[in-house]
Amino acid sequence: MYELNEAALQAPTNLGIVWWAPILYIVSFVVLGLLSRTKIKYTYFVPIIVSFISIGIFITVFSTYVSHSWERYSCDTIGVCWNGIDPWFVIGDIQMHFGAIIDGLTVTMLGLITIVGSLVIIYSVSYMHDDPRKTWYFSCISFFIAAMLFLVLANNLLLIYVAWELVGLGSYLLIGFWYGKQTAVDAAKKAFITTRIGDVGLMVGILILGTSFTTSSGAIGTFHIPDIILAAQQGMYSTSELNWGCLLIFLGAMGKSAQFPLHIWLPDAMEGPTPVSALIHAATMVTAGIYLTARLFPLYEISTIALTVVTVIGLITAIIAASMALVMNDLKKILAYSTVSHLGLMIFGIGTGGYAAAMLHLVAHGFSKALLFLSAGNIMHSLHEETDIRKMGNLRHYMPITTICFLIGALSLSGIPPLSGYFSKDMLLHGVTHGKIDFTNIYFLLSLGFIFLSSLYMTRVFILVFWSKSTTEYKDIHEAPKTMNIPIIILTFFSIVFGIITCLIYQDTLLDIMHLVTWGFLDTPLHFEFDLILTILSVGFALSGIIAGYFLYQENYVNKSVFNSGLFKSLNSLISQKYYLDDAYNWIVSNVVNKVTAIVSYIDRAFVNDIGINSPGEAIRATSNKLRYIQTGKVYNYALFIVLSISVIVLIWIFLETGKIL
Amino acid sequence: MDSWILPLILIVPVITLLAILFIPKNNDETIKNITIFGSAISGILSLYVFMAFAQTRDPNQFDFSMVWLRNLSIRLDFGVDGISALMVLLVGIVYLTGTLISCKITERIKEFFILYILLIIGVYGVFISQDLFFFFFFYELAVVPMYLLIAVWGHSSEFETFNRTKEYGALKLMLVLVASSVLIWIGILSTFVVANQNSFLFKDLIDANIGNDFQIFIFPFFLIGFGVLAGLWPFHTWSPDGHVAAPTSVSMVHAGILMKLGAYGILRSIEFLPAGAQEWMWLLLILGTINVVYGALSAMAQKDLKYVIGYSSVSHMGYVLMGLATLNVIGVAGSVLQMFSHGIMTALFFALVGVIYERTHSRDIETLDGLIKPMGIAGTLFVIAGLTSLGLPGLSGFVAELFIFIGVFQTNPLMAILGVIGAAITAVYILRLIARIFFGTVSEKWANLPDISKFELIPSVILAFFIVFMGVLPIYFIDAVNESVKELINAYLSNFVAG
Amino acid sequence: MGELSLIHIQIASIVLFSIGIYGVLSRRNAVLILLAIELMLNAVNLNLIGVSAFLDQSRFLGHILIIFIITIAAAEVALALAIVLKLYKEKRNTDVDKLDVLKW
Amino acid sequence: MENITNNLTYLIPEIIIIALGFIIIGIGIFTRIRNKFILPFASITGLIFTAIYITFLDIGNIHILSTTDHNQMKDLLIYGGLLKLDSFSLLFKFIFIILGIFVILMSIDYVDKHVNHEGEFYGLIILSIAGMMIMSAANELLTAYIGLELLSFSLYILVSLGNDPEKTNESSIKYILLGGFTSALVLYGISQIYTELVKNDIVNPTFFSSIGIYATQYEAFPPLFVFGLFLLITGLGFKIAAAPFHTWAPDIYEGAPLPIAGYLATASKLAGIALILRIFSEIFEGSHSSLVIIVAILAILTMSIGNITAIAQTKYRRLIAYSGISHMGYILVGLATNTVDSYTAIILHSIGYAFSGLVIFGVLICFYNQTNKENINDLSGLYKTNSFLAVSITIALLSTAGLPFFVGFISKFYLFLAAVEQDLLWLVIIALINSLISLYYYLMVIKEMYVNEPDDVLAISTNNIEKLVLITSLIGVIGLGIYPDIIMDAINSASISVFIR
Repeated sequence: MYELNEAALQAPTNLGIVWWAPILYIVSFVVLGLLSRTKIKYTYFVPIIVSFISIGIFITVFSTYVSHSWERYSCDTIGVCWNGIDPWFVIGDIQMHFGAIIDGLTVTMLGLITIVGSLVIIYSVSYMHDDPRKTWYFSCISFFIAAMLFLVLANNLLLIYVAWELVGLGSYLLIGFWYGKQTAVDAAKKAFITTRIGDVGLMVGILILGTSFTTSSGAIGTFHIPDIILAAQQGMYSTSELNWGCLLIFLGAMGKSAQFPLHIWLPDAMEGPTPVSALIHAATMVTAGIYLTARLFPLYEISTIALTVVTVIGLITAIIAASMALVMNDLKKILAYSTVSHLGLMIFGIGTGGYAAAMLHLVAHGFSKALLFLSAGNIMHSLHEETDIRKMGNLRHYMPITTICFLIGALSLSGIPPLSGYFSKDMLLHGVTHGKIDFTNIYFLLSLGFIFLSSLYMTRVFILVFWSKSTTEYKDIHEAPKTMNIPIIILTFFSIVFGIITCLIYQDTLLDIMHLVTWGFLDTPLHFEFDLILTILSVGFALSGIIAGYFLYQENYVNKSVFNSGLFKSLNSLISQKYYLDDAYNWIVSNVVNKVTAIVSYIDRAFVNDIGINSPGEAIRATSNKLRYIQTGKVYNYALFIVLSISVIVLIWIFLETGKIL
Repeated sequence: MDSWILPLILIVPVITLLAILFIPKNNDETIKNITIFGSAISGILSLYVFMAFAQTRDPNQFDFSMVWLRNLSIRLDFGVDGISALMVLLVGIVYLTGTLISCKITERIKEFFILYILLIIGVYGVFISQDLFFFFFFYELAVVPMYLLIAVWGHSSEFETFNRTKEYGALKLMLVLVASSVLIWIGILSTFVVANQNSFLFKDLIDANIGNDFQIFIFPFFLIGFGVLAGLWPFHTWSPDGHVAAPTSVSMVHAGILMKLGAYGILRSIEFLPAGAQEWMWLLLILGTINVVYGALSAMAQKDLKYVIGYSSVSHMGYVLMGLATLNVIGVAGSVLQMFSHGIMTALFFALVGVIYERTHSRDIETLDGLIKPMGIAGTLFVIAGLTSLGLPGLSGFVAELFIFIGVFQTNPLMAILGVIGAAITAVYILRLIARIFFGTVSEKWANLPDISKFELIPSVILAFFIVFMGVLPIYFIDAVNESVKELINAYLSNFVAG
Repeated sequence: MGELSLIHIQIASIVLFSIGIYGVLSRRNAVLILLAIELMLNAVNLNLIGVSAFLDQSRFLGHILIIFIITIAAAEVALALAIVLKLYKEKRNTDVDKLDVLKW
Repeated sequence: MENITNNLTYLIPEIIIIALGFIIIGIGIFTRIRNKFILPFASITGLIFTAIYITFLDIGNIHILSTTDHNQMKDLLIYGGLLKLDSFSLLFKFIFIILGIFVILMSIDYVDKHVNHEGEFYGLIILSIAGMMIMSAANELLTAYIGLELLSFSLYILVSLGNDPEKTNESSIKYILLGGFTSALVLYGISQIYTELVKNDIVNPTFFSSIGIYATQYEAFPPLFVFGLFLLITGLGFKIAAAPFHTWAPDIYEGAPLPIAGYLATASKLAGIALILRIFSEIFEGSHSSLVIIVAILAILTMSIGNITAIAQTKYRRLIAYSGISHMGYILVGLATNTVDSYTAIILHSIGYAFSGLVIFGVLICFYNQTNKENINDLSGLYKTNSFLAVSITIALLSTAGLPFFVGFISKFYLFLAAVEQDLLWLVIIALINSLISLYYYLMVIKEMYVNEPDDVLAISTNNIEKLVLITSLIGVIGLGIYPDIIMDAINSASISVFIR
């Protein structure tokens, strides 16, 4: 019988402070929510203050964590933070406490969320300045961040599910923030429903993992992540249980992290305010899936099938999304697709065993992509919500700061040293080459192709927006206000230095932190190893992508007619139709779902109700109309009736007594 | 030592009813005020009962007993355990809120309130009586006023595709429910005879250790008989039509409480027919699952706002039935919680639908749009209710459904998965609905509707409060329920340990 | 051709009774129906007298019954005839076939 | 002589009533009274006095509550056992008198409007009460027959007192012809039974008790005896309008004066039930399963025909007639059960049925007096025109449909429980389905009154007497429904005294 895992060290009590981050955000959500129908201005100071505090909290936790030996701390009950509180609820014998795991993974995510969160909040202050409902906006943002923090802190699959749903709600509210716009409403609906489909998998997976075995204490199972992992390593699960559990949970991750084929909601989600896209759909929420997969990596490690699926899905997503980013003309949509493809890369990285690298890339990408989105926000803000890059160009003269920041972000994502993207990507490739997986070469080649593509579309965007001749001339165009630029600059700084700091200066500190998600058994390098060939290859591909982009889009060496002919044409149309995925989904909705529901409701009416319930009544009424004519009104008929019935009764009697009639 | 709290719970509405009876027709205000006052007292009493129980968890603290009919040794025997205490609380809440909502009624308000309170007396009685006869007595009593309430104060629904008169809805509801109670008659009569304890008390029937064969024979009667009132497929069609035809507050009581009577009845009959339950629960599980999926799919196809809610409550009652069918602590506790949660939630739904209908005089989803702009508060509350019904964590629905999923998953994983899928479908149609009628561009004919009024706001807020409260601090409710459920299930299991 | 015994009387009464019933069923005239009913009553009397004469010599209870029956029958006929008369006054005939307003 | 005189003291109630009847008739014939209240109130005072006499003076130290348990059961045979004085008979006498009082009260206005022989009307009602009292006390076939005829004759005349000449004539002719026919059948049956009992020289061959003795002695009945038995059953079934002997009821109800229809539906049926209980408690002595089955079959026929045919009716009198028929079916279920419990249930049920019948007819009389309308859809919007009437009849209908808070529920429950205890579950199921069907047409009536609009809005008024009657009987319906225990002593002792003897 399985023993509950008591190995978790008692955390230093001041780690409990970590709970205050989400709680304060909740407070801010409630306060602003209550104020949201009032006319009070400057309500946004509440979330700003909260966000600063939360950054402080992060720093404390971080330092505490680093200063101690880098064990995994698990404050299994919120009691570590607040002494003596009831469990949140009780399932049979399982007590559901607010429990937190404080380990490298958590700390990393904490950092990303708090920093990007606060920057986005500051940015939003002026971005949403004219919106009458900005109080509600900030309330939603706070709610989202709180939920996200809960998600990364939770030590319990059910808590994770709870936070998971709440995060989804936050994204729903924020995407549909401008509820007047039908597109926004539809996008919000699509996002919620698509992720919800993934959540079915998540829920079932949690059920499988949680209830497949009973603990010694007689509880029906456990949802406590360390216990589950321990159980898996002790072989408490049958292979099929483990495979199904991992696969279904990964389905949830696919939904949230927009993996193929559930990625369709993310590009539409760009209908929301741009800062929201930066926060939710680039840095934090979409990374929840990666986080969850990394968190449960030991399980995936055991179930190889699941791991393979993860790898393949990730790679497919990366390539397909990159190709779509290449042909889109909507600035935000391009960024969205590039996000999707990078998420795919991270999943792929985890699949190849390089979760540390994946986490590193997650952070690096988080910073850079947030940066890109906010710059896009600047552009849209000054171009009056214009997002079509074909109508842009030559912006470098008008908004220099944005240009520089955007450039750096783009380069970092293309993986040009010494920007942070380079390091993480290199580590990923390293993981691919050295990981214990099959088809290494194919994977490697495809990932090189991915690098080429990503640098190519980044170049395209940059050239079309900032460099090439502008087709339209702009009126009253101006650089964004400081409150918007400062966050961007900070993000730029991060995306420059992050890689260097983590991988060169403090690598033996920080990479270990990144790495400790694995409960100590290691199969990929602890340190960033400079591998010349690898570097040459990756950087070479990246540069070639940039150069190709330059000649294609700036110098127009190849005239566009090439793309409208033969193979290119069909390929082009295929890609620009998003591989007909949306059409497929729409077709399913209109021709399958709606049909089915119509049929069901028809059956409900025609058979269950009319035949099942009404017809007996009809029958009785009909009988009654026949039966009333017994009453002829003729007295001798009545007499006859009496006589006949007497004789019938006598016959019955005879039958009963003798068993035969006469 | 008899406690008079529970009789009081019945007496207060009776007094209210008599008071209304002797007030002349024309002065509506007095009638309204008296009813509100009485319902407030009842609400407070119910709250007291629940909280007192949650404090002590002593199932006998409210016992009350008196002889009613010597010949059949029928006793008027009251008492609550955790389950019924929660249900009493539910009744209290819905009673109060429904009364407030129905202050909008203008015609024949006196008669309306008389019948309405009669209904309430019935449901209170069912939840507090410990005697099979009175259980059934009040059960039938709760059905009696429905016909007039719907047929007189209801609304017929005319659409281009179909139109269904309120008389039809009322008649079907009444006849189907009484038909189902025929099965219960049979069950009760033969159980009493076979048990041969010369008593209708639940505890005597439990002690009787009725023979297995008979249990297996008779349990389906209880199962279907009560199940019909719980909207069991395929006998559910009375419920959407009834909901739609009924006036707002009656829909609230009907979907919020009346359908729970059925599930509660099944729960009680498990107690004294354990073997039968064990034999037949597979059926309930399957039918419950069908309820969930089928109800959700039908809801997705509806064009009438109220029909959507009606079918959604069919689907949600499916969860309750699934939970009951698990016969393990988690599942049953889940279904009890779901009864409460769904009661509150659907009451809120119907209250708000009533509000919308008041304003727009249309329940056609196609014509309504962008309503959240003119009716911000109502819209927000509606969204809260919607999120509850799709099982969002932090709102009352989640914990209940989670329990049910876990419970069912232990007995039959496939059904659990179907249930989860059903929840996803719920999400689809609820979000479609919200997006359709509340968001998007508002057409100018709705552009300046008045927002929710005082008499509508207060009850809606009360309901929403309970939704959020249960969602955020479920432990308070779970603790109250868990022990009673544990007792029930252990008693159930002991039957098989013994023999 | 033996002497009269109870069985003969009973047979006679049954026959009479059947004739009476036939009369009730077949006649359309109220008065004739009444006569048929009288016939049935007399069948009863015949049966009773026979039985009490042959089997009940100790008490002759049958005779007592007959006296009562005759009285009651007389009263009944009187009553019935009165009603028939009332009918005749208004309808000018006593055909029960015409009496079928009340039906269904 | 000695014997006769001191037996007379036990007959004081009957004597008073018969005398009262003649006095009223006399007054009606020989005086010209303009005031419509004098005669009814005179008769009511007499009746009330008798009721009090029956209730409170214990006659030969027997009173209504004398037999609360099986052991100390008292009864008293008078006139050599022709009449039997026990709690059963006393209870029923009391009920008959009460019903008579109510009917008289209800019919005051009607008589004033439509009937021109007041004296006969009230007097004959009173005489019929005497007849019913004899029926309930009878212990011997001939006595029972005489009581029956006394009742029937009064009713023949009463039926013929209606206002619509055509319908009245037809109904009275039908009634008397069929009545005479069946009474002839009954007599033939009696003669056959007498024959059989005499053959097996049983003393007192026409006593109920001797039938019981015979039934216990002989397992297999000879055909003629069975024939006689069935003829007897036919007569009783005719009295209580049980199918297939029910055909007269709807027509007569429609043709007769409305109060008399009510009287037929309540009082005379109860009298029939009383007699049936007395006789069947004897016939069912010994084990004669096939007899039980036949009664069960009659029960099924009665319930089903009554209920199903009622759905198609358009005239409320016929509707009520059919619903009454179906109720006799329920009572036959209890009869087939044949236990003390079932007898108790039968008595309770018939009392409840009588009360709700009074309410229904009271309301219909008020309605008819002021509108002269006979169709169900003429009741439309009655709630608007007179809510009190609508509410009362609704309660009565729901009670007859067997819904709680009203006596119908508990009595039906009791009846069916008793039946199930005797393994008659199948019969009970049919009965339940029937009561479901009945609910349908009651709801149709209710719908007419509440949902539909009145076609002409003339307010219908109710005078105090009608209010009094309705409210009293409503109190009966609801009170017995909420706390039936109050009359259970009386009913128990009655059922014990008739069943255990």
